[in-house]
Amino acid sequence: MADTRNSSTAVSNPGATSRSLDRLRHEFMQIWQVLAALALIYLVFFLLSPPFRSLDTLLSIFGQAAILAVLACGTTVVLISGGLDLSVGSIFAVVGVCVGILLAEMELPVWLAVLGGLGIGAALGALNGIVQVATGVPAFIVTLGGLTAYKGVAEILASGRDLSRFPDGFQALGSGYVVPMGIMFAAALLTGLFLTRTRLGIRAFAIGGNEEVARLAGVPVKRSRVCYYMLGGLLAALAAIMEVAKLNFAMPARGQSYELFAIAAVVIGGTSLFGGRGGVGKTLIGMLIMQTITVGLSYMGVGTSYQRIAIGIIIIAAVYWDVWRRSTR
Amino acid sequence: MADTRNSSTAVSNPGATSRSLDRLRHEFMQIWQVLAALALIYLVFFLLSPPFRSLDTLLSIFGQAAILAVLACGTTVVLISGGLDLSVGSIFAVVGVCVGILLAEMELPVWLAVLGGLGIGAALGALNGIVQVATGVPAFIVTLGGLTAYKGVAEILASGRDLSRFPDGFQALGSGYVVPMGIMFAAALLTGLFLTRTRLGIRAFAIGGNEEVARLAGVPVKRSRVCYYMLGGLLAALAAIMEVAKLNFAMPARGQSYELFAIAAVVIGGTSLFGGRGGVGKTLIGMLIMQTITVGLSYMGVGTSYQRIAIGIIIIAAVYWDVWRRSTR
Amino acid sequence: MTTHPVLEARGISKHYGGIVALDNVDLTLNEGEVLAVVGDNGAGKSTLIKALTGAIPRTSGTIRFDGREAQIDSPTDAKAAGIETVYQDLALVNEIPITQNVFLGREIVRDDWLGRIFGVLDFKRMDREIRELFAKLDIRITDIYRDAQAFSGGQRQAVALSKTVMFGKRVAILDEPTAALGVRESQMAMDLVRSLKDHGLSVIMITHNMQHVLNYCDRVMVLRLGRLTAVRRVEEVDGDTLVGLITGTIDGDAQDG
Amino acid sequence: MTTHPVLEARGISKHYGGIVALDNVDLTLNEGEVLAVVGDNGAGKSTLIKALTGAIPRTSGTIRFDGREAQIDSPTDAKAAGIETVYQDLALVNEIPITQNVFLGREIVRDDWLGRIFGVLDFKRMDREIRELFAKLDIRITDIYRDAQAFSGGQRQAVALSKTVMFGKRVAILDEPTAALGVRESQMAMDLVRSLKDHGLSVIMITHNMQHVLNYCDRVMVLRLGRLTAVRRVEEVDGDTLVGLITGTIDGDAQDG
Amino acid sequence: QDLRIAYTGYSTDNTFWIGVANAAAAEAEAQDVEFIDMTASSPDSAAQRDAVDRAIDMGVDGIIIGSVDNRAFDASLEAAAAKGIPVVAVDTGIDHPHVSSLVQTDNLAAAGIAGDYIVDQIDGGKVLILGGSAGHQTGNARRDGVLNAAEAAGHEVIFQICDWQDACAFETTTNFLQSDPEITAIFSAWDPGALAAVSAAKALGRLDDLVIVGFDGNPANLVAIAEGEQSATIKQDNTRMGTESVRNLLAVINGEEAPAVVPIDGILITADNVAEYQ
Ligand SMILES: Nc1ncnc2c1ncn2[C@@H]1O[C@H](COP(=O)(O)OP(=O)(O)OP(=O)(O)O)[C@@H](O)[C@H]1O
Ligand SMILES: Nc1ncnc2c1ncn2[C@@H]1O[C@H](COP(=O)(O)OP(=O)(O)OP(=O)(O)O)[C@@H](O)[C@H]1O
Ligand SMILES: [Mg+2]
Ligand SMILES: [Mg+2]
Repeated sequence: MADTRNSSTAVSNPGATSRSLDRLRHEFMQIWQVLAALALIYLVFFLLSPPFRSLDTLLSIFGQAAILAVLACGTTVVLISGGLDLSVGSIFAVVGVCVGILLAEMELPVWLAVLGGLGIGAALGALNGIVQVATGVPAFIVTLGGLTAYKGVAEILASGRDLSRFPDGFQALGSGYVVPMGIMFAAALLTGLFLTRTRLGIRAFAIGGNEEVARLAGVPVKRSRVCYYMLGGLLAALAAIMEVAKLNFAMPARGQSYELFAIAAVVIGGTSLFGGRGGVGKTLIGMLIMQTITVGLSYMGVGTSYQRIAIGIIIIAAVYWDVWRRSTR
Repeated sequence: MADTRNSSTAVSNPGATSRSLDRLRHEFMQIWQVLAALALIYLVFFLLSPPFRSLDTLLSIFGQAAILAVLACGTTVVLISGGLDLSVGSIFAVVGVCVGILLAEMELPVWLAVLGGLGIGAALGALNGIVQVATGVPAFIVTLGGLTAYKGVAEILASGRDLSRFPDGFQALGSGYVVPMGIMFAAALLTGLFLTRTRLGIRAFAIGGNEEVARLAGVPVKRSRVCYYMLGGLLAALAAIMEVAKLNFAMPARGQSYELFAIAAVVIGGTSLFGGRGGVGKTLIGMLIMQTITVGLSYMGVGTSYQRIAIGIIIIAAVYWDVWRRSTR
Repeated sequence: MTTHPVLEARGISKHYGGIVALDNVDLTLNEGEVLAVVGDNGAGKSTLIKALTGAIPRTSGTIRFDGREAQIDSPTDAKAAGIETVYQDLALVNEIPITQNVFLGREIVRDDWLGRIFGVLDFKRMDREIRELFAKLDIRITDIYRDAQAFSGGQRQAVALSKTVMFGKRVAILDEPTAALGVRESQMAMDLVRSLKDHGLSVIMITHNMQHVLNYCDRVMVLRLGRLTAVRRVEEVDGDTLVGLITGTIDGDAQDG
Repeated sequence: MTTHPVLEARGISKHYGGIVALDNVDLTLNEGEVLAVVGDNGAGKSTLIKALTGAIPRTSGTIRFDGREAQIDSPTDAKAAGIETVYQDLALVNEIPITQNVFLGREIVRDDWLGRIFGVLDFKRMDREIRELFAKLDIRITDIYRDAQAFSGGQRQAVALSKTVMFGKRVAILDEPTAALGVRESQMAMDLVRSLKDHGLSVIMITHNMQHVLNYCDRVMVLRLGRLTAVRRVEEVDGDTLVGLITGTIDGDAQDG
Repeated sequence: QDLRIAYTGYSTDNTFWIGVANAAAAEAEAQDVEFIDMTASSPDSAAQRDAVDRAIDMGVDGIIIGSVDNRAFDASLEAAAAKGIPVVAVDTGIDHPHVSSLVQTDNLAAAGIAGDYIVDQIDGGKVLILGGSAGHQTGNARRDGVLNAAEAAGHEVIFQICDWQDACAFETTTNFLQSDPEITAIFSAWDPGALAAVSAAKALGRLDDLVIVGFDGNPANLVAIAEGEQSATIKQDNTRMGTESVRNLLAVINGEEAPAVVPIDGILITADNVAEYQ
């Protein structure tokens, strides 16, 4: 859905309509192989496991992927812009606890609590970006510090509090398949449009490709970078809100290692770890691949430990496939 | 103790003796500032907290830093060579469980179990390296896969086993301050000599600096890289053995996030995340800084959540200091 | 050609810590001229133009534009003043299409609420303008949606130079536009430089190629170890003199102020 | 100067997927000569020497060295045969000292058990050899323990070229040794190239500078779009002819086999 | 008298153990001794071992250990003995002569109560156990308590490692409820996991035909039990654990007699008796 790379078969007839069509076609070309892999994996489990064949299962794959997929949309933007945010798992934890406090303790209306949570996530994300651009410390370090520090903040905030039993209106955000799926698709669509159709969005590719060139071309690199991290924090917050709504209670121990799963989904989808290339459509598919495998294996009674081994191998294999594909054409 | 960068005040008189002296002096110049930071931090706690003033405390800082410091020595080598190993925490877990099995279940003699553990660690590290050089998949992805998959392996191996109560001779490897400190210094010294005095070692800097130049110069880059990962795995295994000996039981949930702490120590010490520069002496000091802060804060009754926040900030501040220092001279 | 100065820089210095990369350099660019900047590696040529265009902060020095004091502290300031620069090795982002490279930093947003509030882009208009530009400059690139890295060195340089025509209202600054280009590509690039003049631009060009200085430029300034050592009209010098000035075997006591 | 060939390559091709970067190129390097390779950007010059030295796998082609079939499949094979190469932009590692750069890939280990078993290095000997080498070649670098990036482009190129004297027993291959060098540094570098001959080496040199071809080389081969289009003795050509051959306005039907 | 005692519990991210620590701190304050809480934020036996060593170095007057894993302390306890620092244990016993008193909660026995309750409530079907981290002592004991009871009664048991992660509990519950209609009971080794299982079952509309049992007796779970969503939980009296352990330690420090073992039995809380504990 969102990818600005164009394949090498170039258009010869200029003009706007053909451009849009062409663009769409190229985007689809980029995506179809990952999509085919997803379909293949789904088919394998479909054949192997009878209970897997229900519509409910299919829906629940989407539903379960939704939270991490929303988080991973933010990760996609940050990675495209050449950044890295290891702290989104901890932002997730802080926002979860904060929303819990806003709802259960301060008894704010749902919409206000949600807005508050999103604001906190965006602020923490922006803080990561601000520290980076202000100090010049690499993203890995800043967000490793954030990973540690924000976790401490979540624990302190949650300590001694019982944060559960939220209003029904809030729970709806995470319940069932429909709403989480809806949020997931909406988040991916908006992020995709942001990345491909807006000024700030397409600049992410330029900054991720070559920050210095972008700066010299007059792009406000620092300010833009802060925005991408802010968007990453915002989407992490949205994911946290969905999870708190789904579980109906908040705890500081949430979100651990989510940043790694999100990065895994992003790269399985084919976005570059090194910036300048990628799109959220692919990320969505990457997350669905991981989720299909997890759900499929547990339907077949494969234990968590074996699932871990499978996921580890899939991550490497997916990227290898991408590397191999690029090298042979 | 181990750093091949030379300061910019160059020698004018050639000759071997002066070179060695010069080299030592430059290495010390590189290290003294980090050392000063360590001393300062120690002094602050020394003044603030009376119980902190004992020799036992000082020794226990070393003793507690030892395990992670040994692990971080391996991380230093891998980072200098331009690699990254996110999976050392999981290697740590696998080795811990395996050594437990070798000792408690197979009842092998201690030396054989230790050798077995080291061998398994080296093999898993080498596997990370081999997969990378054979597939061309980036280190982040390969070792993220390893992180997940090895964790599963550790769980499967440990499942249903009670791995505890090891022979006294084995426990000695992790008990008290003397032996762990000894192992730490020995590991750092040997790693330092490896990096500064051997062919394979100094090539790590070249490969980390510019892999393609090194390859074209005739350095067997792939083979060397596998060796560095192997060394990283070996030192992770040594650390795991020390921890199993200290705790006197083995379980698969050990070692989680240790890779991040090790990376933090390495960069606090001043080794570059991007390869080509660094040394184990600095890493040792980096680890001691982290440990002094942890111990000092808990002596002052600061809870772990607040410690996390402090450590997070210290990580960023340390690297910022390094960035700032470089930019102003 | 008039001698009315477009850009005047006075006393430009740049220190990196203890290193003096640029020491009190004056520069005058006259309306409609092509000014060459030559000098050894590390003489400070790139540093000079970066300091001029606000790409790096100056340690000292003032800049006058069109006779008035100008505050040029960032690439954006320079662009706003009508100064367009092609930096050495930093002209294009490999990973993004030619279209986006040309408009990078100056994307055109739609002329409606979507554009004003969300910065939604007007791709149609940008594509049209690029095609017109390429047609005008006789640059034969049709597949403008391909990533920049798919193009040859010559094509890339042509695209970079075309930006100066599109956006440089007054001044184009070029840092080694022909370095690493082959004979034919160099030719193409220098022809483009010449045509910049026809489009009403004054040009500053850094080069190591004395032939290009002699054939395409009006005046030449020589930097040595961060200082300005000589300024000459091209008619007054030959290649050997220039090389002498550059290497320091000939003393050149001209100041450009 | 004899005409006994040191290095003969026949039918060298290199395909990248569908792209034919090099198409059936022959090359003959005679003992003691300096052979120039010229051509447009992307003509395949760098690809040719990389294929020759085993830096990239050849799609097809054979290589004879000293009249015998040679198996050169990696940079190490080439070095073992006495062929030393300075690749374009890939000569030195910035992060490590000059000493280690010179001996990179061929570090000298101590002549005792420490050296044999653990690969412990003989720094003393390496330092001494470098100082002797620099003295012999009149390279004025005393602070050989500084990182490579602390040196100027000219100094770096001199260090890279010195490696060919130290290790190149028979053949030195240089890819654009003066690109991005200033006038004086170019001069220094080309003097070094000339002195390679005095040290008994045969040289292949890629360049875009026709002056250097005419002044320093014995023969010149012209590549165009991955094919060999002409081989000439330098006495037989002038600059304009070469440019014509490179751009294709002059047909050159010579094959070098 | 100016006494300082150190306490290291299971973790600070666990509601149950926060209760133990708070009760212990309150008792210490009441007795006018300084209370140093050295608990690590997440269950980590190496960090806990370090904390104990640190307390010994600090020369505190006594140490309370609520161990993450009781096998980790042999060497530390030797050191404590040598320095004459008394040590008492809470929750899990530590097999060492220097540990003079234990306020014990037997996880295996308590989980056995949960197992018996589950067996009692269902007539057939499978039991899904959501476990902690692999190889974790506490988690394993709780698993085994239920597992033994259920298997003895002829039920098939499915065990899944969840690393104490609530989201994992939710997902695992969802997946197993959908793929295996025979599941009739779910036991989570930690109460938040049970809440997650409740949410998951509710989402699938399966809450009514499931027996969901947790462990700890967290306030949120008590509400869930009162509302009939969660079937039961096992509460161990954490307030008493904290108070008694401090009392025992002070007794030992003062050279008085302290009981070797204070057993604190697991209490089964169901809808019937939940009101007493809220
Ligand atoms: N970021 C920097 N930090 C320190 N010194 C610098 C930096 N950038 C440039 N220099 C120094 O400033 C001096 C001038 O460099 P500059 O790039 O302007 O030279 P140049 O004339 O453009 O050379 P070339 O012909 O190689 O492009 C050099 O000595 C260089 O080492
Ligand atoms: N790794 C690669 N993959 C695909 N194509 C390549 C690769 N390397 C080179 N090429 C192509 O091979 C052709 C020859 O490139 P080469 O670098 O040999 O040119 P060159 O003559 O050295 O040019 P220059 O003068 O710019 O150095 C070019 O068309 C280039 O795009
Ligand atoms: Mg320059
Ligand atoms: Mg080339």
